[in-house]
Amino acid sequence: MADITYTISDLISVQSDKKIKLITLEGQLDESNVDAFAPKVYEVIEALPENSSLIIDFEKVSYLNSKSIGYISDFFTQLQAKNSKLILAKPAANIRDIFNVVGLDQVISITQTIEEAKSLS
Amino acid sequence: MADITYTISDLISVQSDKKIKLITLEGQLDESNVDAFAPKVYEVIEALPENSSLIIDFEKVSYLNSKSIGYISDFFTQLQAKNSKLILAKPAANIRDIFNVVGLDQVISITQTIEEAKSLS
Amino acid sequence: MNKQQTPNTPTEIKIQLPTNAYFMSGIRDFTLALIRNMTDFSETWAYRFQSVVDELCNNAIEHGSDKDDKILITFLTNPDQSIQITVEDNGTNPEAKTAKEVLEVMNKNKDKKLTELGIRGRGLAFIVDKWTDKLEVEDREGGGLRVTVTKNLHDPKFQTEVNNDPTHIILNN
Amino acid sequence: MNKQQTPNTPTEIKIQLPTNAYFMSGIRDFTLALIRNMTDFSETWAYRFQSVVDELCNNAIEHGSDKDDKILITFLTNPDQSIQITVEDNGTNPEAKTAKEVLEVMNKNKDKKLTELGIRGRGLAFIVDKWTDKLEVEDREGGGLRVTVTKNLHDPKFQTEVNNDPTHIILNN
Ligand SMILES: Nc1ncnc2c1ncn2[C@@H]1O[C@H](COP(=O)(O)OP(=O)(O)O)[C@@H](O)[C@H]1O
Ligand SMILES: Nc1ncnc2c1ncn2[C@@H]1O[C@H](COP(=O)(O)OP(=O)(O)O)[C@@H](O)[C@H]1O
Repeated sequence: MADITYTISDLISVQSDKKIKLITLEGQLDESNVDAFAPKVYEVIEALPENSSLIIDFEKVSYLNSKSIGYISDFFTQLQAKNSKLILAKPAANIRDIFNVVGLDQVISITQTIEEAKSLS
Repeated sequence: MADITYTISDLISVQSDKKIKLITLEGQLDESNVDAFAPKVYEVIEALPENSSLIIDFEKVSYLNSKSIGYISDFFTQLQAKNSKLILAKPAANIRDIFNVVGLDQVISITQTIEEAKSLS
Repeated sequence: MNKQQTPNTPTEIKIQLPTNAYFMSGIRDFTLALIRNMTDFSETWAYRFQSVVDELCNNAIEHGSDKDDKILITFLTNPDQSIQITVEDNGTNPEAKTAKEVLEVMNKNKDKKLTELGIRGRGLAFIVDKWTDKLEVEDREGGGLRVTVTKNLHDPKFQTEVNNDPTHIILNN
Repeated sequence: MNKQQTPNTPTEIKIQLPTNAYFMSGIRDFTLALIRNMTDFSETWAYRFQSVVDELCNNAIEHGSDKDDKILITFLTNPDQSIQITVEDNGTNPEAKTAKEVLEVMNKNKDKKLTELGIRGRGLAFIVDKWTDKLEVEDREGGGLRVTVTKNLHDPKFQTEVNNDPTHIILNN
């Protein structure tokens, strides 16, 4: 089974009224674990107030499958409905390649750094 | 095919008359490459004067097979015939495990650091 | 051909796997090592094939098979020319589709925008099809599907990123 | 058993491989991932099986096979209990030995000191035999050898290092 570990933290925002959550991932997201993982993100999204941002740090993700892309795209839709943003930060070259081939980069912000992600929040 | 890269350098010895060669390895040694690699070490051994030392740095070796153990044991025999020493430095846990199971640690010096290897030279 | 040399004839590797997504991380690792080690495809393509194999196997396991079944993966490499990957299932899943139906679903999904799809439906249309030159879906005689994908090394799409991977240096001094 | 869950029934994976040492780095990666992902064996044992599989396959390729032949590797895991690995060759190498001869060579080598052996002869006696609980060598009906090794999870030798690998944490918060 593929392993995925995640850490959820709050980022300090310059605009004091804006909530920024950061989810840092490490491992692989595949058919064996993504359905167990996704609800954790939905919980975070649910608890967020309107006008928030969710940054997901992909730096230590070495694989993700098409269903994970489906979930990410759904996270985006759910956040949009809350006037909130989704930013995908620091994907490695192979992960970025997957984001691009499915066209995720056309719809969702992808950044090289967490700072950049914060500035888009 | 497994990849192995190596670098050969000279170490400064406290005893000025003693030659210490260091071979730093990176990669895997298996059936697909060890027969091509071993002659490079034999060349180094051949060129060494009596009373020298050869340190092989295994830190970045992630795999080696039983034939590689055969060669290492033969390097040891050839160096002994020249009153010279062989020291195996910095093996990772899995490589150290292989050295131990075949009994290499009973015969050849294995060290945690290059400094320690030099002090045994 | 010596047993230590780069194979210069077509070589075939077959893997028979229980229908459990649990094993796919091992298959992905194997695929990565295989492409890196036995073909001239670049690192980028090694990762892409990892995705292609994972998507095809997950489909065969999830859509094509019952829970205690097996699937068969075949890698066929033509050095300097192409790699072909075939994934076969037995169609033991009561809801398994025919080749024609699968191709229809895929073609329909191809026309959709990313956010028009739900969680599913991106594997074939958005990944497998885009990263291969040829995609064939056939009904197997005994039941189930055979999905075969081929990628040519000397494809125009590929030329832009031929082997610029600097980590594969062998026996350099 | 759900298709995403840890298999709790015996599972079998078969890999058919051309007789070329070139592919073994991929098989080693696969073995490592397999042991890590589908068994309760520790990281130490994952690496040990990597060696066991590599040595058995190299023997089948080099000693048991001609150059354009295939070998068959079978992994059989009994969750929480054991792993069994079988490597079969067709004995197409003109100098291929019988099961009896191989066991004789191995037992002779076992009694030798490390430096009494040449470059070769350590695979079975010094690695495979020491890292498995059971080693069987049989002549196959159609020619060639079948070498089967078994390692039990609940072996006294193993107890000292049960799963202390901290990197395998799943979904922790
Ligand atoms: N091996 C297969 N056997 C039966 N049906 C399949 C197979 N592969 C794909 N399909 C069908 O084709 C559809 C599209 O597959 P895909 O694009 O990979 O998306 P997903 O698997 O996420 O649904 C699947 O939903 C399934 O109905
Ligand atoms: N699959 C096989 N087919 C034929 N002979 C074999 C096979 N495996 C091992 N042998 C014989 O047993 C001997 C001992 O094998 P091993 O201990 O692995 O050492 P090595 O392969 O380094 O010689 C080999 O030299 C070979 O003669």
